[in-house]
Formats: sequence, C-alpha cells, structure tokens
Amino acid sequence: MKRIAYYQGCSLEGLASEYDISTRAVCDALGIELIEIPDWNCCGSSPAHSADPLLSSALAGRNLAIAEAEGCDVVMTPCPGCLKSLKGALETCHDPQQCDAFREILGMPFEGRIRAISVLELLYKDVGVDALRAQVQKPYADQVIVPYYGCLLTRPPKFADFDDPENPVSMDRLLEAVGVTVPDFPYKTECCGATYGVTRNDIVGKLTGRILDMALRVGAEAVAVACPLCQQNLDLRQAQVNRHMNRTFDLPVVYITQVIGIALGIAPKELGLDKLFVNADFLLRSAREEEPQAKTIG
Amino acid sequence: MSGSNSVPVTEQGMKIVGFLCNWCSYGGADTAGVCRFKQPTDLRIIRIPCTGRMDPLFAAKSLIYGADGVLVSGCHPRDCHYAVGNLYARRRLEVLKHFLPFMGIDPRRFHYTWVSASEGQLWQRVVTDFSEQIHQLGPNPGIGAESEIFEKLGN
Amino acid sequence: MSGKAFIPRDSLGAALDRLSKKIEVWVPAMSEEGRWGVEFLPYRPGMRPVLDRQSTLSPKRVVFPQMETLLRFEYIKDPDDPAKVKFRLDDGQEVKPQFVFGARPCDVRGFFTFDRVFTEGPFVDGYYRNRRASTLFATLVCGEGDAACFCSSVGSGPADQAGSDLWVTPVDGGYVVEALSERGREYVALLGDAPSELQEAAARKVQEEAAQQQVGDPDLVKSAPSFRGRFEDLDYWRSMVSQCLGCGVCTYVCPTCYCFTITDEGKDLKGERLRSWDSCMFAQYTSEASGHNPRPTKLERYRNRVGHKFSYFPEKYDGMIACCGCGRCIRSCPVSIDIRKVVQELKEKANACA
Amino acid sequence: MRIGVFVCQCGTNIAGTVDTQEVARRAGNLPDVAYATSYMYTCSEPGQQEIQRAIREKNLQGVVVAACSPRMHEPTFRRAVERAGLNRFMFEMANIREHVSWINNDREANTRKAAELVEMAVAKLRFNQPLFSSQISVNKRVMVIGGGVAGIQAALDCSDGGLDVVLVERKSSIGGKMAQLDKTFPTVDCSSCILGPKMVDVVQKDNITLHAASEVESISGYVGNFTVEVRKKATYVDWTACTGCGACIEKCPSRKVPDVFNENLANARAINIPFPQAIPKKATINRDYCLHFTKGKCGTCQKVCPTGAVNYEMQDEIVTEQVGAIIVATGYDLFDASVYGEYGGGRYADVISGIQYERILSASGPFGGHIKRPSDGKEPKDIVFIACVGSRDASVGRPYCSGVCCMYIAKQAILTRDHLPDTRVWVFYMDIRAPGKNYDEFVRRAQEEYGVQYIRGRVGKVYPKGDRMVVQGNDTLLGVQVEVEADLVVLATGIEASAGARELAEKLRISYDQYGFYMESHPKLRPVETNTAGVYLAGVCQGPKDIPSSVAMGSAAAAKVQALFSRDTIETNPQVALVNERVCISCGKCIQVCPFGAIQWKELRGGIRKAEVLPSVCQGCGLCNATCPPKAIQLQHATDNQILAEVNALCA
Amino acid sequence: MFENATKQLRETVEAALPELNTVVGWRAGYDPLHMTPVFIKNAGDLSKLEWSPFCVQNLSGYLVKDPAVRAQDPSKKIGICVKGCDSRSLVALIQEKFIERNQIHVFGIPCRGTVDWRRVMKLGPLTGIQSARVEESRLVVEDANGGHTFALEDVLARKCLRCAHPNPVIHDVLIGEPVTPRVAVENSYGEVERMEEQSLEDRLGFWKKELDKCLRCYACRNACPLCVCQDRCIAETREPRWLTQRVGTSEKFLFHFIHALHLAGRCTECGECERACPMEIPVTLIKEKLNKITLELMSYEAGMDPEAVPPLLTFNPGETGL
Repeated sequence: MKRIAYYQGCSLEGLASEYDISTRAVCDALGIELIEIPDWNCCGSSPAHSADPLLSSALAGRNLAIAEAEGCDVVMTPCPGCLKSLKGALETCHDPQQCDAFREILGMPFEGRIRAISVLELLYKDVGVDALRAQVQKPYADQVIVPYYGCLLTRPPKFADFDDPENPVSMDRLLEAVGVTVPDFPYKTECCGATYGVTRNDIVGKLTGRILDMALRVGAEAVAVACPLCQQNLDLRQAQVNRHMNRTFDLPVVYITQVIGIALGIAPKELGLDKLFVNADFLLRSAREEEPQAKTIG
Repeated sequence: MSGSNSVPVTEQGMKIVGFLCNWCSYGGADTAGVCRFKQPTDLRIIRIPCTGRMDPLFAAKSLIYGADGVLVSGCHPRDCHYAVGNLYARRRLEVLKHFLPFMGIDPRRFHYTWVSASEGQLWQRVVTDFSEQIHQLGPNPGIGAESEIFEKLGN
Repeated sequence: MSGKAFIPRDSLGAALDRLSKKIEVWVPAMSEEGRWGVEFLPYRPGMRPVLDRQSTLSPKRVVFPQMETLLRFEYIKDPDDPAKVKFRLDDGQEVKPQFVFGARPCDVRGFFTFDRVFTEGPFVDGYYRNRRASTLFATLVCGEGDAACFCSSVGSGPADQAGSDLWVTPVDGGYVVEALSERGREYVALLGDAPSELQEAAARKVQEEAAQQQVGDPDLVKSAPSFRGRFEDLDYWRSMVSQCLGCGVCTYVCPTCYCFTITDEGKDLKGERLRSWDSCMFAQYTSEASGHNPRPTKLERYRNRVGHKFSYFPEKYDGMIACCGCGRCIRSCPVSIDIRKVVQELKEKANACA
Repeated sequence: MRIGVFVCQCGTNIAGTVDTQEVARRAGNLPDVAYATSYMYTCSEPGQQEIQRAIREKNLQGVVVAACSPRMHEPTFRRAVERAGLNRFMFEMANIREHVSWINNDREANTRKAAELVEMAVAKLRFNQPLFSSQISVNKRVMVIGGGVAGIQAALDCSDGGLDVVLVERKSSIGGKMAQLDKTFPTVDCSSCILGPKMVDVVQKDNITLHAASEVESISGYVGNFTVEVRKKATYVDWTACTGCGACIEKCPSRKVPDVFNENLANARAINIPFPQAIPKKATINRDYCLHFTKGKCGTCQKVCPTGAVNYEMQDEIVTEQVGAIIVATGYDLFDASVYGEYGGGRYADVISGIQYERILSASGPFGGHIKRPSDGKEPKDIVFIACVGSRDASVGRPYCSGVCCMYIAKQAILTRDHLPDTRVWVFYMDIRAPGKNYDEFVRRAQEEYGVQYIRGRVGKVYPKGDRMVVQGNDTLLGVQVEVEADLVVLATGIEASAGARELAEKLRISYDQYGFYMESHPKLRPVETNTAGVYLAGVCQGPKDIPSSVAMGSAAAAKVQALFSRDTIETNPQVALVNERVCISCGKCIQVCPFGAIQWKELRGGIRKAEVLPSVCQGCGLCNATCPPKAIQLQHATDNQILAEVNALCA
Repeated sequence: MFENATKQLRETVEAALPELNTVVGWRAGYDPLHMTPVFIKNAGDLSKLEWSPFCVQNLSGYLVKDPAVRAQDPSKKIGICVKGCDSRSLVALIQEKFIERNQIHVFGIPCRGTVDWRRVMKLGPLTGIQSARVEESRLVVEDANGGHTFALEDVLARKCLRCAHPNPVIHDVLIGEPVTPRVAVENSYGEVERMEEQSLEDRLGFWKKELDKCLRCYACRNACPLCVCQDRCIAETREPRWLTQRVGTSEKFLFHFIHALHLAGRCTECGECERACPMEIPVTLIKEKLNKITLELMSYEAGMDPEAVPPLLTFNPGETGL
C-alpha cells in the first residue's frame, strides 16, 4: 500500500483536530499508510520567517529531513500554512545561493528530493477523482455544497502547482465524485480576512459574511474547506459575523475530508463531525437513506 | 552581483584563452564592455563563428601548451545563430571536460557556458568567477619539456 | 694494461657507475619495469641493464637521434623601423663523447649503412659524422637469437666484431671485456680487473660457439638481384603487401633505416631547423609540393622498402645490403610480416617465372 | 608578409587605460610587422587615410587595427583597406576597447593584454588569404508567406514594381485578422472598405500567383535561388470551376459547424465561404463536419453545384515554386483568455474576447452589427472592458505589451456608445499606451466625449450574479475596491505568436524569440531583414504592431526585395567552408552534421566521392570544420591554422 | 581444442568461398606464438586458414584501408573472420558508411581471449619455441628446454581480461558456440576506475612517463581500424598544422589527444593501438576512458548497433544532464 509521511502541524493538534482525524480516517479507507513524522516540530509558519527566513526554512526543513530519513518520498500535510512552509524549505534547499547555509543549519543529511503536498493534492492527483468515485460506499443524493479554497491553498502558484490558482476546481471535482451537487461559487478564493482575526474582527466579520452570503445565494447547504483557518473563520466566527452584519447565518462549514469520509462509509464520530460549531448532520441525510445500496463489487 | 566595482588584485596575470562565438558571447563581452562592467584582465578572447566551430582539440591544445584556463562560451542552447552548432558543441565539450582529468589536467581549468549578446552582466560574472578560480588554482604546471634522452643529445 | 677486464655480474652496476663518471654511457634497459620492451637509455646509477635479450629499439638514436636541431635562427628587428630586419644563424653542434654498453653485433652493423650514406661522400653529413666519431661501442657476443633473427643471412653473425670498440663476452659469473680498438682500450681498466686464465678460456669458448652459429638462411642475400625482375609484377607486390597496415613501426625499430625529414619550427622571431626520423612507409614522406605523390599507396612504399634494402643500396654501395638481420621489423610488426619471406619469394617466384 | 599595425587611442576611450604607444612599439617587434603606429581616432576619415597612406608607402600586404569591437567597425576598416588596394580579408582587428580599456583600469595589465591581443591578430593575419566573393544569379520572383494586410501590401508593392509574386495563405481567403475587424482606430473607418480593394487587387494582378488554403511544406536553396514546396490543401472543391455562387452552402445539411471567421459566435455550414468579401471567393469543405466524410452518406453539395466543382476525392497537392526572396508575414494569434480562470473567459457566455466583440460590432457579423450579448441575445446595458488580458503579465508568460489593445478598447467603447448611446461602458486598464498619430487624442475622446469610465486597476474576479456578471476589481487611483455589474464583459486579449511560427522558422532557418516572434537582423538598423539572406519580415510575425506599422513594414520588405532584385547577381560571402579534395576521406560526417544542407557529394572520376560545399548555401558556422577528422574542410577566414596561430601566440 | 574450430572454420569458408571475392583470415606466422593475416582467394589456400587464441589481429581494418581488398569484383562479397571485438569495428565502419553490410560476409567466431606474446615472453625465458597451444585454461609452450605451462589468465591480452563482448555482434555465420562474457560492460572499466582513484598529479605523472616514451611512429593510429584518415592524419599535415616535429612531451600529449578525441564515441576497444605500440604504452586505456564517458553521459556503446549514430555526430536538444 502507498506509504507517505504525514505532517499534521499545530492547528490539527488543537482547534482543527477533526481535520486531523478525518484525514487519517479517509487515508486509511483509501489504503494510504500515513507515517507520522517522528518528533515533528513547528513548521515555522507564524512569526519565525519575519525574524530570520533561513532559520524558519530550516525549522520546516527538519521535518522534511526526518521524513526523508524514514524513507518517504512524499510528505502530506492538510494545513495550507504548513504546506507553504514545507515547500518554502524545499525551495531554499534547491537554491544554490542558500543551500549550503541551509544544510549547515539543518545539521542532518537532506537531499531535498521529497515532495510536499496537501491532502487535497493527494486526493485529487495521487488518488484521483475516478479512483475516489470507485471507492464511494454511500454517495450523496441531493446535498449542495460549495467549495471554499481560501487564499493560501492555491497560492503562490509555483507552490500550489496542481490546480489553477485563480479558478481552482480540485475540490469541486472531488465533491462531485462523491455525489455532491456543486454550484459555481464565485467567491471560492475570496479573502476571509483571517489576518485581521485578532485585531479587527469587524473586517473579518464583513469579509467572511460576504462569502457565506454568496454561498447561500448560489444555493449551498454548506461550505467545504481544506484549511483549518478558513474553517475557523467561517464556522467558529459565524456568530460574530451575524453580530457584525446583523444576519442569521447557520451554514455548516465542513472539511472536505469529512464530506468524503461520510461517502466512504466512515462513521461520523470517526470524522469528528460532532466537533463542528454549526451542525452538519445534513451530510448524513442521504447517506442513511442510501445505505442499502452500498456497493459490493470489489 | 560579484565584482561590479572590485576587481580582485591579481598577483600576476594568468593566461586564459577564451573561445567565443561571434553572435552571442562575443557580443555579450562587447555589451559588458560598453556597460563598463569591470572584469579581470587575464582573458584573451578568440572570436569563432559558432561554438560548433569549436574543436575540443583547440581547448586541449591550449591547456597542454600551458594555458592557465580555457573558457568557451556560445549562444544558449536552442538560440544558436546556426540553429544547432552549440548543441553539438555541448556534447563535445562535456566529453572533453570529463576526459581532461583522466590525463592529469585539472578540469577546473576548463569551462564552457552560454552567454547571450545582451547578457553583459552575466558575462562579467562568468569572467570574474572563472578568473578567480584560475587564480586560486595558480599557474598551469603544464605537460613540461622534452624528455631526458633528447636533452642528452644536445637538443 | 692488458686490454682485458673481467666484470663480475654483481659488480656490473659499479663498473658502469665508474664509467659514467668519465663518459656518457648508454645501456639497454627496460623502458618500464615489468614490461617486455627494452630501449637504449642514458645510464644512471641504479639502472639495471638488460643484457639477456635483444632490445626493442636499436641504439640508432644514440648516433642518429629521433630529433636533432640542425641550426637555430633569429630575426633581429631595428627598434626604429620594424621594416628593417637582420638575420642571425647558429649551426653549432655540441657533441660529447658517448659509450654504448651492451649493443649486439647486428646493432653495430646497422651503422655501416649510415656510414656509407652520411660519411663517405659525396656529401658528408657533419652532424652524423661528429656523433658517430665520438661514440664507442662495447658489443656483446650474441647468444640469444630467436625465430626472427637472421644476421648470418646478411653476412654478419653472433660473433661479428666489425665496428665494435670493446668486446663483451658473457661467461659464468660475469663478463669478460676486451678492447678491439685503441680508443676502446682506454676504458677497459675502468671496467674491472684483468680476467683470470679460466675466465678468458671460458670467454673464448663462448666466442667460438657463437661464431659457429648459423643464424638465418645464407641464401637470402642471393635473392636480391631478383628484385628488378619483379619490380613490375604488381600482383606479386599486392599479395606481399596486402597484410601490411602501413604502420611504419618496422622503420622506427630498424637499425639501418635512415629516412628523415627536415622542418623549420619557430615562434615569434626565433626558430630552429629540425631533423626528425621519418618513414618511407608513410605517404607524407614522398608527398611533393604539387600534391603529387610518386608512391601513392602502400604497395609502392613497401616495394621501395624492400628494394632499397636489398637492391638499390647494394647496387650503389658495392653489394652492401642495407639490412643487419636483427629481425626487429618482424618482431614488432603488428601483423607479423616476415621480410625474409618477401625477399626469398622474390627469388622463388623469379625462378618459377624463368 | 608586410603587416601594418594601427593602435587606436579612441580619444581617451582606449588611451585612458592603455598605453597605446607601448602597444604599437611592441607590435613593431612582431614577425612580419613592417609598420606600427598609434592614432587618435583610427576610424575617422583622416585615420582611414593614414591606413591607406601606410599601405601605399610601406607596401603593406596586411593590416591590423587594434581598436573597438570588430562587430562595430570591421566593415569600416575592411572597406578602407580595400580602397587602398588590399583584399578586405587581409585585415584583422584586435578588440582593445570593449574587451580591454573599458573593463579594467589597471594600465599595466591592460597594456600587456592589448599587446597580446595585437600579437594574436598579427599571428592570425599571417595565415590570412585574400578571399573573393562569387556571383550568383537571382531569380526575380518573390514569395510572400501570409495574406494578411502586411503580406498583401508587400505583394502589391512587389507586383507594382514589376516582380512576379507568389502569395501563400494558410486559410481559404486572404485578409487575415484585419478582415475580421469592423472599424479601425483612430479614424473609425470601415476595415473591409479599406482592405477589400487591396484584396481584390491581389487577384486582379497578372503577376501575383495566389495559393490560398496552402502551407509551406519545405524550403531549400539560398538567397536568389530558393525552392519552396507549397502544400495546397484539399478543399474538395475545384476552385477553377467554383464560381462562389453559394448554392452548395445554402443546401448543406450540416449546420452546426463553428464559424471560425465569426469567432464561434455563430454557426456555419460544412461547405463554406468564410465571409462575403473572401478572396478567392471559393467554397471549401470542412471534413470534420461534412456528412459525406463523417457518415459517408451525404452528397448534396455535389448535386446542387451548377459547375460540378465539388470533388470528394481531392488530395493535397504539392506545388514547387522557384523564388529569389521570401517575405514572411504570417501574423499572429490572440491570447487564449481562458488562461485567466478568475475572468471566466470560455466559461461564461457573456465574457468574450475583443475580437469576438469586433465580430459583434460588424455589420457582416453574427448579429448583423447589432450589439447583443451571446447568452440571450439581449442588448447589453452595461459593458466592462478589461485591458491587458495576456499582455504585460509575466505570470502567464506574456510580459510584453501587445500595443494595440488600449486603442481597440477605445475604438470599441466609442462604437458601443455610438450604437447604443444609453449603454454604460467601463474600462479597467493598467496604463494607457497610445503612442501614435492621433492615438492619445482618440482615447481622450472616448473618455471625454463618449463618457467611457476608465478605471485604473486590475480586475480580480468576474462572476455571474443572476443573469449579469459582477466585475470585481480595484481602482488604484482612488485606492478602493470596486464592483461593477455588467451585462457583457469584453476581455482585451493580447497578441501572441502564430501557432505554427516556430515550425515555419525552422524551415526558413530564421530565429525567433522566446515568445515565438521572428528575430529581425538588427532591432534598430535592420528591422525587416532576418539573419538568413533573402528572407524578410513584415507585420506582427516580428512582434506586436498595429495596422499602419504592419503596412509600412510590408512596404519596407517589398522595398528590400526590390533592392535585392535590382541587380542580376548577388555577391556571396566568401567566409564559407571549402573542401580540400586531396585530403577528404569521403567519410560524409560533414554532410551529416551541416545544419544547412550546404554540403553534398561530388562524383569524381572512378566513382570516387568527395564532399563539396555549396558556397551560396553555406552560412559559415564551421561545424563541418570541427567535425571533419582530417580537417579537409576548412572554414575560410577561421581555418584551423588561423585559430591555431592565435592559440600559439598565447600558449606555445 | 582449436583444431576442431579450425576445421569447422575451413569448412564453413569453403562452402561460402564460391560467392566471395576473398576471405580475410589468419594463418601461421613466423613462430608458434604469432599469426599473420591471410587472404584466401581459392580453395587451394584453405589449408592455410587457422583459428586459435594467437589470432590476435583485428582484420576489419583491411576492408577500409586496403585498396586491393576494396577494388574487387563488386558483384561478390568479401568474407572476413572476426572475433567479438573485431565485429564491433565492423559495425562502427558500417555506421559510418565505410562499408556496406551487404557487401561483406562475416564469419563470426566466439572468442575466449587472445594471447599477448609479450606477456608470455616476460614470464619466459623461452628460447627456440617449437610449439604453443592453449588447453582449457592453460598455455603450453615447448621450446629448446622442454615444456612450459602458463595459466591463461597470466598471458591473455589486457583487453581480453575485461571483455564484455566475446561473441560477434554481427555475423552471417557463427563458428562455435557463443561464450559467456567475462564481465558486463558497466563493470569492464576497472582499470580506468583505478586510474580515476589516483590524484590528479599522479595521473599527470603517469601519462607524462608513459607518453614520453612515444616515438610518434603512429603505429597505434595506423593499426586502428577506425583511424580512417590514415595518410591525411592531422598529426602530420601542415595544412592544418596541429603538431610540430619536436619530440616534446607536449607534442606527444597532443597527438594522443587527437587520436583519442577522434575516436570518442567510436572506439570499439579492439586494442590494436596498444598491441601495435612498440613501446607498450597503454594507449587503449585512454580510449577506454572516453568510452566510459560516452557510456555514462549518453548511454552509448560504440560498435553495437549498425543503425545508431555515434554520439558526437548528433545531439539531443532537450538533454539537460550535460
């Protein structure tokens, strides 16, 4: 079976633990063995790179070096922030100007041949839409979900080279593959204001509200995301948004892995569906009804 | 960008033979000159029409007869004025580069590269880096004089 | 001074050390330890002469070097007017006395061919003459012929003393040396003490045995006159030459081949005129300025080589064959062409035709 | 040889950091140098006279000038020595300015280097031989590849000059992109009204042979004597019989064929004449949609054709044309707007390209000149133009300015307001590029007279909202985000190199830049020549330009051809490879590697083959020389001995 | 053990001879350790033809260099006997169109190695050699002093000890059973690798010492079946003039560079150059290195595929490994 290194990062250890468990559950169901990087450390995402880009790169690089030493040629991380750090480390490693200094700081062997990908790329490219469709146990019937990619998942383009940076479609295709109806969602890469999350939550409220509003306008029952911060802003802050915009949004915001997990026949509890703020039980609606039709062909 | 204003002080001049194609690299060296990009003075440029004209034996001969370095430069691959000359040259020169050390000639004394007519700055860097490398290597010990037998006979 | 000396085998080095302090000494030595090939090299203390087999290269180079500077020239420019140029020439030759230890009778005989051409007129080559005159030969009585040797065929033999200044006879335990010429006598004492009666007797025995040896078919020489008759028989020459690669190695190892080329090599305002070995087996050798080549293929060239040695030369020089029978051309030939066969068949076929 | 050395001071350009007197003094001590001097400005008239005087007085046989780059003044000095009676190849230059005085200030090292460069030049000169050009005859026919406005102009100008012209057009009609345009800026005159007569001229001229629906298959030969094979593609209609009556088109049952001329905004038939003014006005069958070819059933057109011109068995035909010069005017393609996912081009029916809008505006277009949007045929009330779609954007590999979009947006905006005065028009732009006669005035009219709203900023997203589109962008002048709701969004797609440009370049042996535009010989001084003698460029194939520039370039190329043809013979460049037959071992390696097919076998007596160089085809690269094992083939003026002389001067 | 092979060879050649102009093979030389080429034209000469481990010569060069062999009845083919290594020279010559495959009839002989007579003599001493034969893995020589036995490994030619292609790569008829190669080609460059392990200075010292012995007799070049320039070699020409007549080490170096670089990507390692050298300079080693380079850089092995283009006479625009 396919064996890849797994870097979960800090978000998935805390607030986004449902993303972590649903990712593990989906990979397990798809026969992908995730090797958690032993003794993994911070990817250096938050403040490190503003102090010293090289040190920050090396911080991420350490995780890659360990993964390489484990004999993995792919490392997957669900978090786009982690992914950017890991890819940045690879870029530093391959930059002839910096690689010597980088390796010296790293202090361990690292060839930089490992490939860093997101869970989305794993599902979209490595597994593939058709292969996923073939594995579906409980296809959705009538659920309408829009994908929200956010700002980091497909940017910068050279890091996220698996999908169109301005009009990404990978989540659209994956959702369609499990039977979800996916309307055209113009705000799929719109800013949610995450950077102002602490200082100016009025801005966040406004920007996030626009996204939720657009989702409702195109007829969505929920928003699917692949980023812990997106999920947090859209889900956890929905009450805040309602306060700022004087609205009554009650729109579930689910991880793509959760949506896929249900379709693969994984129990909701194992996907952390109960950890969401806005109830997402609508996902189980058709799943329950469709149960007798589960495919038996091998 | 190395060496824009600080040419390393040369202890003594080195003998570096340059073979430059007329269309790209010779033009690039001219561009570097027009832009007054400072360069070491060790290089002596021979103008050839194309790196395709470059018989590896010219480089071999230069090194065997005591050149301290040989630098070949032409149009970037796929940019050859004659379409493919440099693609042949690339194979021939690469083979030479691997062959020289077997015969005891330091391969670091031989370098081939691609510089276009507009890349004056790149040319400056190529010349500066290669000249510095040759200065670090010091004079070419060469193959040396004639054998003892002939000295004996008063030649 | 008895004119005789005995060199114990283990004192040969010491003897040569003493000798080389007085005179430049050349000895046959392995060009590379562990290989087969032997060439004449300037003696250095510690060097081990190889006296038990014939050298790959003859001592030709000692007198007729592979490359020799005939003269040096220089242009001198007027500092005020570059158009005014003066010319200076220096054709001085510095020759030191030299001593060849361990040549074989065939090696020494090889120089007879040179002597006729270079020193006996009408034109005398000073460069060769001076070197030849200042070179002494200490020659081994030859005991190790092989299948390629044919010195007896050309009128020589393993005990041929002609041309030698000293006579070196290998005996049990060492070498008995005796002077054959006056200038050879000067060096005898340097080489060792006088031999004992027993040693002298042993030497005589070796010499006598060598003298009785018949190395090669004596009739070979008699084939030479057939050459002219076969000159135009291209089929014969084609069949003889088809194996030949034209590699020329026979001429380089040959003690009698004296073909040379002269070139001027210069740089800037200075230069020199060089004489170098050349080979009649090469196309360039007879290539004329017009581009015409009178010997355009290896057929003509090979025929010339045979004709020169066994026909033209003896016709011009009182029957003397330009071959010393050393067999080096046979041994070194990459395709093992045997010149004896070519010459012999010359006659056989001639007889058959007649 | 008696050699004169002239060391140029170039004012202080060289003398400032090189002791030119000392260089001249050392040159005097080189072999064969009979005269050496230093001069203030050697390239000046008195400087050249000084060289000529010395040649005569000192009886010089060769000259070395140590000065600037030979790429600068070698032709100048060659002419100078030629005027004094020397062969121009008995001349060498040492580059002591660009390669010495300008790149280092160490006077001593510079002087030593300059002296050595002079020594190398003298060493090489001693091996120089007088070389002489030969004359080759010129076939005074010209081929023009591409029948857009540039090609048409070139063809007509050549024709007017009395030359026989062969015009090759890939499509079934000439006219090119200009034929698709409604109006032209800044005069807003009708495009087909000014182009149409020229197109008609092409067929009416006796000395123009038109091959439409044809492509260049192969090109061999050299300046003055090209042989071009043209593939006339099977149209399945015998054009000698076709009258262009259109009966077949009317009856053709295959009606869902994308109308390429109308940028797929309408449907055409499987047998078609692309537009009413087409030249030649002949029908062509589109195999991909014709029921005869796809289903094997239909034969309607054959039945209805009054002249029996339809021939389903027609095959491609290769026509061989002999010409002396070639003008390349292959035009361009438009950027594929769907590359920008955020604009939705190709996804939303009402997000269209500039050329589509041009067809909408055109009276002969899909909507008869009425402005309607493609989705529902409604008249748009609000229209947004987005500039620089595929221009000035390195992220899509198009960092260059297409040069025409700002102007055609202004034109289309004005025409929009003319047609539908109530329409509101916005233009999102980065900068306005209007550097032509009456161009900026035209843009200002759009803004001031026609009330077009120009917003300086990029658009970030276009998305549908109901049946309208929302254009989300920013106004960088106000520093605010803006959202405009529009009925129609026009993407001003930029220019890119024609799809087949690279392939054709390889056949022509001309070079192209990284974007696929053909390289001119010199960007300023030889803008219509290529590095292949006898091949000239016209129009956008060389780089983005507007109609007047394309027409001017067409005329310029025609003038170049006429200058070339004004003589009966052409001088060849004698710096070519030459075979020494005595040395050639007939291994054929030179023939194998020659990129130009300039070497061929020559049969000698006795069936012996030797290599032979065609001097007029040889471009002088020297690859054969480097490849030849016995060096029987020598590149004249860069022979082994000449290069070795330079190496030896330094190393031996 | 080679009597049978000789018999089989003679029979095979005899059967083909009526259709052939000449058959180039080997016959006995001036002593039992030496063979010499023979040109069989009629059945009467067949008894001269021999095959044994003393058949060292690569005969393929005759097809190009000997005008007499070339200028014969064009309607008939030329027969040639080849070992594995020799056959690769034929392939290289076919690639370069010096010979046409359909003009030759190839008698291929799988080879277990040839004897280097100098190695035998070194192990000697031998005087008056009467017979020499190879039995299994031994060489037995009888001379005036009786019998001497040598291990075959001690007397085989250097090239044979590293032979990767003992079986002819092209042949019209095969005489004997194919033999197993001693090594794979990737593992056949042991000596080159040992050189590569040395320091730059040691390598320079090695070649200075070796090449200094060079007489510039050009036997290596003239014996090479692929040195097709022959009389026109730039080592001797004045137009162009690459070398002077000086006998300096530099001149010798340059000569060997010329020889080697002209063979880069072409040399089939038949070892004739080394065998012809009277000074026993390991000149094939230089070409082995070049072959190793082209094998590593361009995955090319000379003389294997008659349709292939030698790597320095072509290019691959996309190659980035270089």
